[in-house]
Amino acid sequence: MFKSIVLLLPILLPLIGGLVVFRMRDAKARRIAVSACVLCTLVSAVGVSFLPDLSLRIWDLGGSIAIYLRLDAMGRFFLCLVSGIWTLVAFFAYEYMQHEGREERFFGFYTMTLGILMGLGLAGNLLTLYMFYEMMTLITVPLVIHNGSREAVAAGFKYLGYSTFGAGLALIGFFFLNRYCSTTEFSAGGTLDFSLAAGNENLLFAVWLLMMIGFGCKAGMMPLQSWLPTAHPVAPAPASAVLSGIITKAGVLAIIRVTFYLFGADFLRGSWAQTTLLCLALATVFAGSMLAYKEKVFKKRLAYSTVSQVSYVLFGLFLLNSVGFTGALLQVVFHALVKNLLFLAAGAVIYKTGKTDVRELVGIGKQMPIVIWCFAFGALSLIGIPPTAGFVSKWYLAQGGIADYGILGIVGAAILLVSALLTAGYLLPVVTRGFFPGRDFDYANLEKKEPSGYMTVPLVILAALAVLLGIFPGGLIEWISGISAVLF
Amino acid sequence: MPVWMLCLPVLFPILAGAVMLARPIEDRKKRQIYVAGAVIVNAVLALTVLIWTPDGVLTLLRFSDTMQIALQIDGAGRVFGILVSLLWPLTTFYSFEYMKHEGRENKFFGFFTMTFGVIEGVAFADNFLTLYLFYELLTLATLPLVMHSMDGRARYAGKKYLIYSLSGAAFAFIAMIFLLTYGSTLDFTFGGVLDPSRASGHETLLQTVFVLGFFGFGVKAAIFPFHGWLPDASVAPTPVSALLHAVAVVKAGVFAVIRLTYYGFGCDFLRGSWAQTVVMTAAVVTIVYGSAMALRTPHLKRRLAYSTVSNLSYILFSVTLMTPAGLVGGLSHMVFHAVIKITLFFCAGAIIYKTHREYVYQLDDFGRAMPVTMAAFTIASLGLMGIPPLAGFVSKWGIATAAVETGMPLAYAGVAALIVSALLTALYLMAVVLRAYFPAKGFDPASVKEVEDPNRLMTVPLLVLSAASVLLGLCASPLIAVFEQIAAGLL
Amino acid sequence: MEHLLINHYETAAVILFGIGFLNLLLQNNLVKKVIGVGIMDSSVYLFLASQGYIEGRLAPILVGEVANAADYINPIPAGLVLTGIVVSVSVTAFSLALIQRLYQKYKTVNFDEIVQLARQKGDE
Amino acid sequence: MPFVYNFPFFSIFICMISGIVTPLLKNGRWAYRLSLFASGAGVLLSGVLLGRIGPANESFSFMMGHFPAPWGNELSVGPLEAVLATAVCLVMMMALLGGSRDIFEDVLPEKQKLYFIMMDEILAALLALTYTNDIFTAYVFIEISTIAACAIVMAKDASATLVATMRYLIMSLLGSGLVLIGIVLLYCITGHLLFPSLQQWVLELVATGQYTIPLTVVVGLIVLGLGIKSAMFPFHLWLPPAHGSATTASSSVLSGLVVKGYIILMIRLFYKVFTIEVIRELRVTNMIFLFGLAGMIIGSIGAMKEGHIKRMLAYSSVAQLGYVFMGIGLGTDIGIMAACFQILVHACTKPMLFSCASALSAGRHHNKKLHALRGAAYENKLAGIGFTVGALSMIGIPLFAGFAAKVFFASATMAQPVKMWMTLLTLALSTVLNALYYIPAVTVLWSRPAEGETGEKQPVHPAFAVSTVVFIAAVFFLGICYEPVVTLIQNGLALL
Repeated sequence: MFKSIVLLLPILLPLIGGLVVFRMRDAKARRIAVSACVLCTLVSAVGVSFLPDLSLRIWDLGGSIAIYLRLDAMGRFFLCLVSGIWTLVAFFAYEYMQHEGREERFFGFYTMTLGILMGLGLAGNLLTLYMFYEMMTLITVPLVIHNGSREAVAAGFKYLGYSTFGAGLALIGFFFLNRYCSTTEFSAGGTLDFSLAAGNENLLFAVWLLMMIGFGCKAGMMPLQSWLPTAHPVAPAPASAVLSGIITKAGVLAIIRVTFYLFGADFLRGSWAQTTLLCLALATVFAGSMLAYKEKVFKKRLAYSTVSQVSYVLFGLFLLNSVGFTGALLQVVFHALVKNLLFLAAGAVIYKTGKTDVRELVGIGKQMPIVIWCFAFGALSLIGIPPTAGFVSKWYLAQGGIADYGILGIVGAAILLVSALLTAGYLLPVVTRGFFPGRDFDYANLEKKEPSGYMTVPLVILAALAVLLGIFPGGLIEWISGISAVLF
Repeated sequence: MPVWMLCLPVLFPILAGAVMLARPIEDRKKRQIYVAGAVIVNAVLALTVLIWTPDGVLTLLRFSDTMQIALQIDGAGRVFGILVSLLWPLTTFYSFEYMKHEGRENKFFGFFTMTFGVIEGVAFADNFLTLYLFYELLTLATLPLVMHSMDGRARYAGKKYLIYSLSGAAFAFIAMIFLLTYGSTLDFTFGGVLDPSRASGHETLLQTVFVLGFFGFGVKAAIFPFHGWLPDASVAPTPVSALLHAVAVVKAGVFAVIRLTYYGFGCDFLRGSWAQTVVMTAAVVTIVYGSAMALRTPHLKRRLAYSTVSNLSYILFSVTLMTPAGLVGGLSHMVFHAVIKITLFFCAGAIIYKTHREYVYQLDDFGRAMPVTMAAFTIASLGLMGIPPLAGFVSKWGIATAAVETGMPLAYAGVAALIVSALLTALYLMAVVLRAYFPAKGFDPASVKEVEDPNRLMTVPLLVLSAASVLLGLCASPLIAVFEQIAAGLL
Repeated sequence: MEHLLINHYETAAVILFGIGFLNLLLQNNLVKKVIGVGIMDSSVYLFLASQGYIEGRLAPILVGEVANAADYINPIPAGLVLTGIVVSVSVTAFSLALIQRLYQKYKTVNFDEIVQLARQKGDE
Repeated sequence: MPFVYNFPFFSIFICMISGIVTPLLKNGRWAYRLSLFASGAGVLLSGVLLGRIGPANESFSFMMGHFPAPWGNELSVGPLEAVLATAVCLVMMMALLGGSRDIFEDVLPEKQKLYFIMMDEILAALLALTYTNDIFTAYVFIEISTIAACAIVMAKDASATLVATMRYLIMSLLGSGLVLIGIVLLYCITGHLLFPSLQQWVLELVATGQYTIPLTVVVGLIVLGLGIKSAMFPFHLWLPPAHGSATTASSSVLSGLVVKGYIILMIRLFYKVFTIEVIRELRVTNMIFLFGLAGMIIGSIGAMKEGHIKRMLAYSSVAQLGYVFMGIGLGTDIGIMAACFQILVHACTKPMLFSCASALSAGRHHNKKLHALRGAAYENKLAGIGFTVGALSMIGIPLFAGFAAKVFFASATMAQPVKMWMTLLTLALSTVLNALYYIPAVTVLWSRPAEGETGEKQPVHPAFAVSTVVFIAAVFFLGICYEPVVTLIQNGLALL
């Protein structure tokens, strides 16, 4: 028991650190503080995830509800992923945020958000999950409306509204689960009390559908996706990077928890709800890519791409088989890496050139080669061209689809393919025109605009990871199959 | 403890207030001492009576065998009584500071103190006649408070308040007469007083009457479509809006509805009837309507008033589930909402008192200007939105689980309504908070340069209350246990 | 028709009552109103008296020994008529006094005009 | 025959005599004292009588001059009559006390003696209407009270009062004319004037089915006549100007007592002559019921529109009388019991309201417009309190008399499904309406006046103080300890 206090460490560190950071006006000191916080969290998170399974009952709210932390395979996975990427982005932000102002506020919330995410990963029952989920919403709104412009505030409210509504739907499900589950503590394979559930299957399926749509809101799944293209572009680049790289994954985590740790895959498999959700996911995949393809504003395009890519994950999850699950988690990792990479690259471009429209980016590759090279790798990986990372995950997803679900699976695979093409269609032009501006581009007044190491290093690291994990996915796959083993 | 002690918390403040009206105290210091003394003494009295309850009924007046003015404390009454007795002193101190800029303090504190007694009377009432008596007196005693400023808007609001409350009371009166005729007694009896031999054959009639009575008492609980008076009444001085229109008066309405439903007609008689459907629908509608209107209202106090409308219907919805669990949910939200909403109103009051700003869009950067106030506001808002583990969540949890357990489709709809309203709540409260902490672009900080937190008399109650709203959430379980006993008819 | 002719007293009384009633209601001239009242009352007395009188009976005035009670007519209606007349006289007197006061004030006995004038003077 | 049985006759006789001897007195003051004495004696006698026959629950009929029926003229006395008589005398006395100051201001000195004669006659007439057992005597006293009532209205020699009196007079004459012809017809078809023998014959006629139409006509005429005289809707238009413009004591007596006298007579006729069953048969009650409901609403609405405080109170009387008629219209014992109770309640409340109202306006040189009375309550606290109590009682707040009445009305309707809803809803509505003009009036009275509108502080007039205190006590008594009164009324009705 006493040992399990350590679970609080990765949560409280950044929370307290964030509060401290609010008061730090001096840039240098702040950077040190933030780095300290984030790194410590990273260390503690990784450290924690080497511990055996632990659980910590923090507070009993009476009735059947309590605030309860638990460390399990899924949690470890999430902890490492989040804390790792968070650190990199933090470094990027140091430089980027200089031109946004009110930095102490940004970093304060940024750091605290990390703590909340840790808590999300460690949440041991639905109440705790819901609690951290709501907190995450509230605490990330400031990141969205950071620059305080009218549209930023509007976007912030849209984000708030959608997320709260999603959470609300999830809460409805919570009430029902509390009645039909033996317990709302997560346990692999589900806790549904079949004696109660018998006869109420359809009710429960409906509830599941609701919860999926609710949590799916954060993951940008239709029909609640439209906050994402509004909120991401207005936020500062680092914020939008983590928003679409990580926060969307928080939704995914919640979905996994509910689907595999409360309902249980076996109960849901083959239900009409599953079919509905698969269709929704696929629709989102396709629509997202289409919209991204038509979108001209750089960050908005990336946001749409997020909509599409995260729904790959959801598709994989809703397949409810281990292959799909593996593919989904791989996609989680890769998309987290790549999308951060892309957003940061976009951020770098905006930071240096102030160009936000894709059509203006002619010859950008000549000005900031490193950035655009990284961008190129990210793009390739996102499209899923072997040997980059994206390929592996998509491969699994397609397999999972075709394996169990005849027509639907094949259609799914097809759609994945199409959307991959579209992805190529909306990402590659940036690269190509960036490097090959064409004849009428005057090389005369071309000056290097390469950003400083604060920005480039994280980009490079991310790009490297994207590629390397594609080439050597073995370890990762093992880990994931370790997770999925207990679920199926 | 002798049973006659029961009448002290009721009569003492009424007398104290009356004395004050008859012999105004001009010196502010003396007045404050007098009022504080009276209120604290009475709070202590009330709490002693409520905790070491003397068993037995105290009959004050005996009209006839069936009709008496009698006091007794049972579980529900105890909850309400304690709630009021705790909140009243806080509000009193708050109003000492606040009323400085409203003037006519003798009148105000006179009626304010009287109302304390009347409310205790509502809580202690042993039968419907007594409840009705204090219910009417409540209207009369609070009317001057609503019309305090006596300008056009206040007069209008007062008149509206009067019309609504009295018509409500009139309907409640009808319900009472029917209970007198078809019931075995007027005394509150958990599970209802209807005499089956007399009632049989008149079910529809009695259910109609129940609906009448529900809406009659519901008027004070601001149930749609009889909620109109509450937002208008927010022209009253803030302590009034805070204590009376977020706690005392409106909760008295809710309390009366609980009495009517669980102690008058009885759930078993009503459960599953069309009457239940009607009242529950009304509650569900109100839940959503109130929040929606709150979102549309830029005037801070009116917004809070609408939010009260919505939240009161959480309670009513829970009550109309007519299950013990429902009663538990209702009671808990009654308590928690009281604490939270009074905090919010105090913040609004503090802002008005310091800056005379009444509209949400005037509050840019107040997070920095009035840190304590806005901190309290934020905590309370989170509580009201129902973020676990704060108080609001616990009660909402209770209500929703109760609703799910009934398995009625309408109850499910109610749950959905709760969620929608939670969303709207988040929007209309966060709108304030975000604006206060993240001023819009191009806002000049000079405009709030000399704005600052009010003095201790105001901030201390604020802090106490917001702390309470957190603690209540964390330590809810013993409270819930008590409510469960009440709902089981044990207390 | 038959009946009307047989009870011609009653018929007359009813007609008179109607006339009086209408006068009281419709006349604007206060004096005429009072006259209407008078007609109304006296019609009632006529009616009563006619009821009281029975063909071939003696007036109930006792001289010497009392004859068989059945030979006399019932004295009560006559008594009533007398009382009634007293009442109506007093009522008439009173009303006339009132009218006189009004006339002194407004120099007219037309009720509508009086009301108008009173309006102009305003209340109290 | 026990001596106490003479008391009803004595009480009437004393009033008469004092009326007759008043002209011999030196001045109005003495006349005032004499009338006080008369009414006081009335209270005493009827009180003793009540104490005797109330508990014993007996009733008797008293032969005037010991002539047996059908020649003699009788009084019939039971608990109900005793209660009413006591109340009447008490209220009369208090009204005189409460209004004394204004009487001596409003009425010309040389007319004051006459004024008090009229008061005595009214009291005599009311007592007679309460006690008499003979329908023609009833008529005579109706006329007496009519004349006297008109006289006390016009006693205050102002243009408004004269016009009002004329209206009042015309309506009353109309009414009494109808009553008279009704009585005469009744006599023609029955040949009797004493209630008991009338009842016997009426029942026989009904049983044999003869003269059904004439009987209906008779009932109709009498109800209509008495209705007109007691301001039953739609014949209420004469009341507000008359009661509103007369001097205080007159207004109190008129709306507190005189109108009630006719209603009491109506109730007694219903029971002792036509019997309530027959009345129900003839559907008359339904008409009265509807008129009553209408009156409750119309009266209140009229009062809401009134800016003149006394006329407002007069309109409210119309509404309150509506309650009474509604109760009678229910046509059940309990309904009529409620009506009688309401009569008492209103008789105790309205005079107080009138006297308090004029006491309040005294400080504002008798300007009775509401807006002129802002804060007047602070200049005469007792009057303010009295007015407030009266208002609350009229609205029907528990503990006050009005509430008890409301409860009785409401529970009286339970038996009849159709009338139940109409009654309950109208009750609810009229309660709200009452509140809507009384509460604002009270708030105006108690709200701090602006600079300049304050009047001079009023010394508390002892007579006024006494009457107000007694009235307040009565209101609370009827509101809280109403049970004995109600039992008396019920027994009385049973014995009629």
